[in-house]
Amino acid sequence: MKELTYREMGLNDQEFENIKTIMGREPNYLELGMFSVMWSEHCGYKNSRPLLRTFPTEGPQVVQGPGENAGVVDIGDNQALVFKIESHNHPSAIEPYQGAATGVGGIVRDIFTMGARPIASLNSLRFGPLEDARVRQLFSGVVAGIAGYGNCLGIPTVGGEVYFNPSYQGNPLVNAMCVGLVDIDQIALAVASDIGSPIMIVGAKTGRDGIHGATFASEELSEASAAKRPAVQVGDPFMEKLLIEACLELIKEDLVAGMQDLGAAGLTSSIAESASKKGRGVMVDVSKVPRRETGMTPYEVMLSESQERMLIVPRAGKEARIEEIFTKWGLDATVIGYVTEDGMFRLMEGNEQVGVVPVAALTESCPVYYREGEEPAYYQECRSFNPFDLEPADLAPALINLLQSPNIASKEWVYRQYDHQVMTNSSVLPGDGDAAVLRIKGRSKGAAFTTDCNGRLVYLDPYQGGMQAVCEAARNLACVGARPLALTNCLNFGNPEKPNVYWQMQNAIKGMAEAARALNTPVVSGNVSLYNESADRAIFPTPVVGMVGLMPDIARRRGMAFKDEGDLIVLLGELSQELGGSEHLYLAYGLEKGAVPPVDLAKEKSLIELLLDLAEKETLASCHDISEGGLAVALAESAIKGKTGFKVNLEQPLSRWDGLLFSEAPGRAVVSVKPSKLDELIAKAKEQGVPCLTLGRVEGSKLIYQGNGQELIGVALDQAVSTWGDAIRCSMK
Amino acid sequence: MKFGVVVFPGSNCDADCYHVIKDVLEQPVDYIWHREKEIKGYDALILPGGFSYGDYLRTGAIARFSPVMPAVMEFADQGGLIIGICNGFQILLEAGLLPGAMLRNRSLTFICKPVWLKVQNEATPFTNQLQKGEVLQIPIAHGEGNYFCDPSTLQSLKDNNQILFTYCGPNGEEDDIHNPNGSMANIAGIRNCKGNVLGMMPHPERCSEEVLGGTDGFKIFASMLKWCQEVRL
Amino acid sequence: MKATIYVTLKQGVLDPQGEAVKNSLHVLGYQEVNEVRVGKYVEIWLEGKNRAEAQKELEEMSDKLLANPVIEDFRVEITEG
Amino acid sequence: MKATIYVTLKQGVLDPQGEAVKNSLHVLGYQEVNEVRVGKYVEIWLEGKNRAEAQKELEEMSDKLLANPVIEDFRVEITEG
Ligand SMILES: Nc1ncnc2c1ncn2[C@@H]1O[C@H](COP(=O)(O)OP(=O)(O)O)[C@@H](O)[C@H]1O
Ligand SMILES: [Mg+2]
Repeated sequence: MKELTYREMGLNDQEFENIKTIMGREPNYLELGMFSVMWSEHCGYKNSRPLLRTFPTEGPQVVQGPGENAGVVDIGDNQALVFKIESHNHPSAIEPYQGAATGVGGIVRDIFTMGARPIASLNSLRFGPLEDARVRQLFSGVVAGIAGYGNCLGIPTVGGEVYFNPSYQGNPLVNAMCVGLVDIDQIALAVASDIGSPIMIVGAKTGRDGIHGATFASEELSEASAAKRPAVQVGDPFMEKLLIEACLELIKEDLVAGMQDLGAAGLTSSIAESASKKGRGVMVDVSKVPRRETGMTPYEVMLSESQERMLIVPRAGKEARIEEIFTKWGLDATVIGYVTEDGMFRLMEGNEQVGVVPVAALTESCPVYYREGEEPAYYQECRSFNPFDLEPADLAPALINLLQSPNIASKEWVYRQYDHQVMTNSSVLPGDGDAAVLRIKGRSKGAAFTTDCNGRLVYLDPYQGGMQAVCEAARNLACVGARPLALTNCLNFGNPEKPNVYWQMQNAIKGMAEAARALNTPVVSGNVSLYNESADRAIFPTPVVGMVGLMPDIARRRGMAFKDEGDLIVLLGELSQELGGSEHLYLAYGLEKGAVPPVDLAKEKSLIELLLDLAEKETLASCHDISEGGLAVALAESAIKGKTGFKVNLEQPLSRWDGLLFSEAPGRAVVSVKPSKLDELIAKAKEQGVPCLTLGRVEGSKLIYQGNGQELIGVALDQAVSTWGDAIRCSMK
Repeated sequence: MKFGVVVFPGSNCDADCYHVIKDVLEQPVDYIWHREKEIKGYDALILPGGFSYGDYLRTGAIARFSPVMPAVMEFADQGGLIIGICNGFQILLEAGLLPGAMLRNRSLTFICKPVWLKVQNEATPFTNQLQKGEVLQIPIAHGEGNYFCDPSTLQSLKDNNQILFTYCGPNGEEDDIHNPNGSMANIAGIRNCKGNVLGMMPHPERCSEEVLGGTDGFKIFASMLKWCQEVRL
Repeated sequence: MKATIYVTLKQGVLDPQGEAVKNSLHVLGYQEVNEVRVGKYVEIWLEGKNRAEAQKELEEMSDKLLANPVIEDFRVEITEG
Repeated sequence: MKATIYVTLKQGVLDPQGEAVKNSLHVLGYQEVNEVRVGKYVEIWLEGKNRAEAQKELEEMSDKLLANPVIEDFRVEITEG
């Protein structure tokens, strides 16, 4: 492998100078490599840290906030949910199947590293338009990779989202989230504290996979990146499954002082992170690290990103028992070094010292950049655009187009490939509700999970879009009947060194932070993926929010499907005309413009409280929030799911109806109730100050939309079902 | 009635089966680690779903050589009940305890969805709580459930009423549209000649509780219990 | 010594993967393709043993593990040593 | 005309399947096995074309569809006709 210069490793001149100052000398090649990966954005967060600090991270429910492998929230009975979302965008762009598969593997390790049993996976995906053959290849490869890995592990993939937009053409997004369940007194942390205690590596042998992956993940994709590309990591889900079972056994028997997964930057990062927590040092003999390939240099061993490896720091005297357990699972653990007092990261090859770096230099000394954002020209221009200057489109065709838009159409083609029922906890299945719901065995409570982000809205107005992402996630949880607890996030942006991109980050994060505060859903974990750009353009800024919620009684979970003929259909929240940033504008006019309908945090909050209140009283037959496609699509989806028609009538003075039908204004939900429960609903809504408007009833086998008593749209249920149901499957044939 | 759930490296429905037996059927149950060489004191074994040994090479191909398998075969010889679910079915095929083999789903993709099953034979330890012709809804979750065997084997399966479940539509239509994976003769589950070993691709343990949306699967475990308590004694 | 084992689906066993590959090749414009069958290609490096012994053992391995006689045929070929 | 395409994992790319097969061969008592790699063996029957053309086309097919150039190598061999 030819030697790289510090620039090729992704360090700039100033950073190289800092390193020399810290070291008091020129670093050798190995040391330089270690700095370069630890100081990459992916590990060091040098561009994002100042912004991340503005997130609210505390609350009575928070057991562990950012800083560990994953966040932890209390769900009572000495139980907690452990969760995090992480990106694998660049690897997936190069090799969709393996890139996505190893993405799942990585986030799952972050969860069981904390001592938690992984109980659910979700994923948030973004691709270019499906008309493009290469995109279809990426899409099917990524989905197959997530399925191949997650299904083999036996962790149900219960939810997620998929969007298609030209901005992701050259740079798809693959974000994987995992949720684990743990007894609070069993939580494990990644620390190496006791001086002299051995450091073990266990799992897969180390090969030359993904060397400099972390650096690679911190650069723009280009033709060059293909050439520069490190050997692609191939996942071994079977090995990971053995690791999960073995590691959870160690935790159960309280045999480990510290446990850390090997993720980005491999041994270098995981050892440095474990040692830094207590200001310790380490002595590591690279020649002890089990290899898959011959002739590997210390540099390659320390930077390898081979998958399915864990670092274990045993409790004193427990080594033997640990060996036993690993042997039972057919794994061998190898001692590669020990913890020292002096805070130095010492690397030996046999008895020759090949490198020595202060641990803190790799972690704390990572530079932090306070950049200046600059409002992009497009912002005001898009805001000032008024959709009502456009001729209204024909309504019926517009609805059909929305139903068959891959951004709205059924995602069944995707989730049928995921085992979403293994572990026998899934009680609201993919597609049946606004969030996934799992029962907690042996308890009456349930947990709900969702991921959300509408990149187009964030692009048009990062501040509003950021708030929206958090609000939609919380709303989705409330719709199924769960109280939002806390969130994780994956900040997918372009090149932060570009002032316009940095401005997007600043404002999106500002919006997310404000919403998270208002809704009392602190940020407990997350991940940052920058430099998501390809030759021609940056992606839509896409800060994906993953949120978890809790419902006291799972019997009160709610789906989105209309139930019985005669049930009344009610809109909670206001009628809105605003079409800014809507899918309708995009489909009917090819426009991604307009002022994003503003979020009113107070109103979001009262809607959520109302939905929870109604869940407790079991007032509703169905509940579905209004998002892409607006009121019209929300109604259609509830009908399609319920295999029934409906008739609704909207009243207004205006002459055009596209706004009312297709506005994606936030803070709203479509619900259905037994007529006998209408009064109760209205009373509750009044209490919470949420507008509540009866639109019509569930009936027949036609979707009928009236305006001032005149039929605006009439679609046969069967047509709606096939249009919405087959869109993605057919384009993937 | 005492159940044993055999655990291979890579099994991932072992805990689900254990849960159904212990908490829903409320019968005693143990895990049996694949290194065990002896199986004593059990009335029934469950070979659970999952990806034993990663399902590398062929599903069930490597598990079939686990140290525990000779004991499993002996258990079968002595007439003990064995139900192999999904990967468990694939292992039974590889081990030759059941005839035939699994090919990849004709869609070439993993499929996770509820399917309808038609009960073809009610006079067995696994179906005595069901009616012949009854239609059950039970989820599948597999990439290789496309059952194959040669014509003479298929004939003998039919002649000996060894086919217990076939894929069908909501009203029992046994047609190709309702065949999710391309299985020969819509086969979803078969038993051995002796009748004490069942292999099925669908997952009864995934629909044995209301909270999971259905309880049809429970009837199969209930049948095993019934058979053990009454018929057999 | 190195050996190669070719595992192929028996005649009469339908090959969903081969079918799919054929269809996509047609879509890609390779109309001249009449049939495609996808099998496994297993490379094994082993020690000691003379050719004859090795051949015998490899046949065993294939028969027991590498191929499933119900649906697959195999062929063993000692390529080196 | 019949052609065979051998698809194998690139040097240095992890082969979990090969590992698993090796381990199970060891369990079965074949200790002499040092390494196992599992690849694909694709048989294609096609019409017309002279050998040279066919060779070229088959290489294309392999590069586009049969092999994944990022992690796999392939070799085309025209066996008959
Ligand atoms: N956008 C974010 N919001 C909140 N916390 C974050 C964010 N990005 C990273 N973090 C936190 O920073 C820490 C380091 O992240 P990361 O390097 O991804 O961990 P790992 O090494 O386990 O992958 C983790 O605790 C993570 O939760
Ligand atoms: Mg980690």
